Amino acid sequence: MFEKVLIANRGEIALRILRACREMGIATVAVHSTADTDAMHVRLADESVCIGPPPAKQSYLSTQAVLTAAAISDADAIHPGYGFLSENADFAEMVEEHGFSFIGPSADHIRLMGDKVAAKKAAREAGIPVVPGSDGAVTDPDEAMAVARDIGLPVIVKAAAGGGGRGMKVVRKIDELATALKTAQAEASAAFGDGSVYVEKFLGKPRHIEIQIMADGLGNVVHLGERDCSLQRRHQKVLEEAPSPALNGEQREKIGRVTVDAIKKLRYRSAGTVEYLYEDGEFYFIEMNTRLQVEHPVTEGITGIDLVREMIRVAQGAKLSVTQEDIKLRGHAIECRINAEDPVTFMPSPGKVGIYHAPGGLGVRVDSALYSGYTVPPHYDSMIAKLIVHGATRNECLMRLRRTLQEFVIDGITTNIPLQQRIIEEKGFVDGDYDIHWLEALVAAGKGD
Amino acid sequence: MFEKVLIANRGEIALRILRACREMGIATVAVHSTADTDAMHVRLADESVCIGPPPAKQSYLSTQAVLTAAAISDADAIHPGYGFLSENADFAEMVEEHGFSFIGPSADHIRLMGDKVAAKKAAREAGIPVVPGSDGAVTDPDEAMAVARDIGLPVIVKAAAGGGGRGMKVVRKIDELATALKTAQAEASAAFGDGSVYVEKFLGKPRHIEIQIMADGLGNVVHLGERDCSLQRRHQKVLEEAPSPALNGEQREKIGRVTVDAIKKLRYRSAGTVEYLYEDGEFYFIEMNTRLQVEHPVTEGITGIDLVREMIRVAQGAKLSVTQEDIKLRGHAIECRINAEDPVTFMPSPGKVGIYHAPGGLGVRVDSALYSGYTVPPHYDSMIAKLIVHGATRNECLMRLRRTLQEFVIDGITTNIPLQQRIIEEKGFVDGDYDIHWLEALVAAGKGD
Amino acid sequence: MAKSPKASDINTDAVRKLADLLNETGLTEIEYETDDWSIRVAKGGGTAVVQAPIAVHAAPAAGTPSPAPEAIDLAGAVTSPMVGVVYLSPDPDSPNFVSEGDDVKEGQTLALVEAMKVFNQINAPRAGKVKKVLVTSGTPVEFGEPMFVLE
Amino acid sequence: MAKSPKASDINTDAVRKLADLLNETGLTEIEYETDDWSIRVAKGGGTAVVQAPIAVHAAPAAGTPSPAPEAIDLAGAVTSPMVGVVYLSPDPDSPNFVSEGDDVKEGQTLALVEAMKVFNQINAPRAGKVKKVLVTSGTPVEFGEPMFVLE
Repeated sequence: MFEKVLIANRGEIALRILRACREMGIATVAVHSTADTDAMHVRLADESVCIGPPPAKQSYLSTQAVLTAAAISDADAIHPGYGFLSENADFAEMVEEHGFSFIGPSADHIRLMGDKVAAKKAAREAGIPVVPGSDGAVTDPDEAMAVARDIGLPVIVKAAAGGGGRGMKVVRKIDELATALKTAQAEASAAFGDGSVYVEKFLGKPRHIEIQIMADGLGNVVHLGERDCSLQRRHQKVLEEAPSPALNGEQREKIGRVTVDAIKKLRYRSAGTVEYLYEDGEFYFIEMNTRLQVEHPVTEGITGIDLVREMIRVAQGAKLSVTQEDIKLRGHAIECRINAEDPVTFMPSPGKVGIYHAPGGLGVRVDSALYSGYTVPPHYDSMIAKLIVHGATRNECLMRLRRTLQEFVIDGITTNIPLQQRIIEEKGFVDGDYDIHWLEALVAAGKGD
Repeated sequence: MFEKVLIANRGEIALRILRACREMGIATVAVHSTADTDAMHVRLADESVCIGPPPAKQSYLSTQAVLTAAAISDADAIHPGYGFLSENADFAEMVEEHGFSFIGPSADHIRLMGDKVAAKKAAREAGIPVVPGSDGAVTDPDEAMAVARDIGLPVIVKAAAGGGGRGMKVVRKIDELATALKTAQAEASAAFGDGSVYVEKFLGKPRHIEIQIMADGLGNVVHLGERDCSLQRRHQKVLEEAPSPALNGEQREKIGRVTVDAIKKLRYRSAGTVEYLYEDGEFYFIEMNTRLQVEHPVTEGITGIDLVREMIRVAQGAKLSVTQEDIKLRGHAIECRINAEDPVTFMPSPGKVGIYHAPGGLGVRVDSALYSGYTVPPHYDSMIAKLIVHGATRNECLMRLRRTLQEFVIDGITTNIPLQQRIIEEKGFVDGDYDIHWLEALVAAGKGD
Repeated sequence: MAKSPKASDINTDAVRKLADLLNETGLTEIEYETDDWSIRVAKGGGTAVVQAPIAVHAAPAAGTPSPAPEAIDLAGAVTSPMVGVVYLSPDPDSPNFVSEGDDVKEGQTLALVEAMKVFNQINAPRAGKVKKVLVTSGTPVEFGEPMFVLE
Repeated sequence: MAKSPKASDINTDAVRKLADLLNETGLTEIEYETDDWSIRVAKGGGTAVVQAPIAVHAAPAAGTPSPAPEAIDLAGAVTSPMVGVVYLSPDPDSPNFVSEGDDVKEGQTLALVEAMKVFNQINAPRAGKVKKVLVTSGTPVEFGEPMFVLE
């Protein structure tokens, strides 16, 4: 049993992990930059260590500082949260080498899933449906042409090492392919220092649906249903819900089973998420996130299972506390990410919070490290709170979301609450009829573009 | 369908009802005294009406003021909450006479259950187990003597119209009975203007276990499991949990079925609670509360059913939204009542709240009308918040309760949070081994009595 | 040359009067300046904490008309002793009990407030001139709502 | 011409009177001005909201010793550039790099901070006398933690 866990993160997720530890009787060590001396996770932790100046690179991203903090505080294990060092395979390896437990998957699994080409290959071999495309990196235009003819247009050219839209080109006409390939290679090389690109089928109106899995590395793997995270802006999720309005029980059961079988083959341990694009009844593997997700509370809402607790348990070598049969989905849950940003221009709005008052009552969960009088530092992510509501039905959930967004008070800074309120009044959202482009279109329309 | 509901209450329960209405798309009218002009329920309501000065008798207890407010605001229905007018049969009758719907049971059922002797008789006839005792009021010492001999000592003499411990006498020796009868009659007469008393079996170490029922008046009745409310001080509940640590599934099923059958016979409508004393495997009827209870969120926690929503639905003439088969108890829930009072001396502590910060995260619900800078008026009940936590097991729930009580910040006034923290660390409570005298003994021991 | 302040120079009544006004009007600050002197009173510094945390609209009183734009001194106004509907005349065909500018005697009926079919007389608490009638016949009034200003 | 203030110039009675008024009226601020003078008194403005809402203990830094009871001016102290373990001598058998009272040259080694088995030299940023050594050899230091005061 771990007696002390170091939390290598900040903000709401540091608090989330701290709460799970406290509820398991485990002492906590908060690490923080000088910008976060007054942060909630620091104030509430049993111990805290200042590990560097405000820039994340010199504090929350410094493997040396985090490991030294673990050593001097005599921690047993490190939970990386999401972002920062959470998907850094070298870090996970160093944690174990220094005699601490890493509360997450093995370094090998992180490394495998961090390489898009290798990840896709591993997923396909494990039985996960993938987007048809080139078998690995493509350099030669003729090879790309052959692939495109095989799978049919439109296709997309993507950087193997990439993310965030850089090194991505959609090709709708065959004679544009050679140029697109060249451009993507150049962009990928500039952005990631690696010019490898691949070609695959382009999906026009897909949804983003992801399967939450939990594995103990002892052969037990369960899935906890899906989350629909199609509402994105610039590849950032804004609102997530479970179950997806697009799936029926049979589809859910099938993709869950396929995913679980694959994860078993991969001998994965800890929480993980397999992200899919979903179009016309078919799932296509995007990537696997080898960490806790921001939107994990949505799954906790419909399953009643504490995912962070399970992560800590299996990192200690324990078996999963639940079997697939134990997991019963109940009702509907939606998470709204509350960001310190303008709801129209999306300009970040750090600064001092006046009154902070979270909504309460039945079916409401708020994960936030804000408090009245807290100053949101400008150095980090703009997400300042997550509002998660649960209801017996999707409609009840939507009505509750409307009610709680009205009640939420965050004075002094600008937040995207008005955007969230706008989203939930839109017919497309109310009807569950949206894809990954829906929100971008709504935002563009709102600006009069 | 109701379009507008007037909420004839204040504080957290007014807010609770307001939230349910808002989630059903129903407009709300808050009524308030001049002491509550800045209250949360007033600020959040669609409309508000000031109905009188601070004393409850001239505002929240004034049937005339409340009904006039309903008339001028054109409300369709009135929800009385708990306390104040909620168990006033005449009020319920007047509400209906004036053409509004009363969100609660019929005036006849309120009247029946408000008379202890009549209630016990009705309960027994409907098949509910009662404490053996006199068949109605006793005036003659010889009759009392015969009853005591029949059921065995110790017995208790109680006022028929009473409550709150007045007009109550425990008799352990037969020759003390005549004096006790006389004293109880005198006390009852002085306190309630009615000297009727009755004699019944005295239970030494009972638990207080109550069954939540919900009925639509159309023949459908369900029970939603029990709540263990044994932790009381001066007949005020302090902490409630569900399920009770004392019951097994078979006992739960049995008392639930007995209660449901009785409620069906009584043709009751709306939410109701049948309170029992439980000792040595047997249940004994105490009384039936014909209203929403303070501790209803505990039941909502383990069933996922919104009781206020159901109350509103059935008041509109709708059928229950669930059958007994739909109701599955899940996990464990505990409610702590947070009072503005000294945790040792129990002196009330109204006044201005500085920072108010409610705990967040998984499995946590807070029902409170507090906000940073709010002034708790001295005229009303000292309960200012309810903290309700849910966990997969009782142990997880206890750990979460410990964590959330630590996180709860209510600056500026004194609260009983330290008492709640003390309770949950006590072996007797952790083991679930307590009766209705346990808390009084703990408090007495804490004072060095 | 500048003089030092003396305690006796301070007009406590003026400060108290402004403080009362502050409370009555719900303001957080009043600055009052003449040629010769200036007084500023404030309350609830930081202001944030004294406001209720309301993300949505403030709730309007049911049926109550918006406050008049003109500033009226409501201290000492005749207020409604109950929630109800106010009537300014004994019946629709009769003239009003009083009109603005009328002189009234102590105890003279100013209006009726109906609650639950019972009509309650509102009488003048003292003699004076009716400076302002603040309510409209047949509309709802809340408890404590100002109805008449007497001079 | 402006004079410097003298304590006797201050009319404490006037201030007290305004302070009493502040309490009596529940205001948080009074500003009183005449031709000759002006006094402003205020109380507890908004300070509540700047406190972090902490119901439990403030977290102590891991392994950091409690602050010394004596007041030391830490402005300009030599601080640790990283989290780690501080050593005041090159090895346990050697004398300390420096002791209190020593004169040091710019760039002279004061201590080592070990992080991840790497020993980092902490050098004097400027010449001066070592007024105070704030850390104990072999104990943890946080980023930014003061270690030496140079005079």
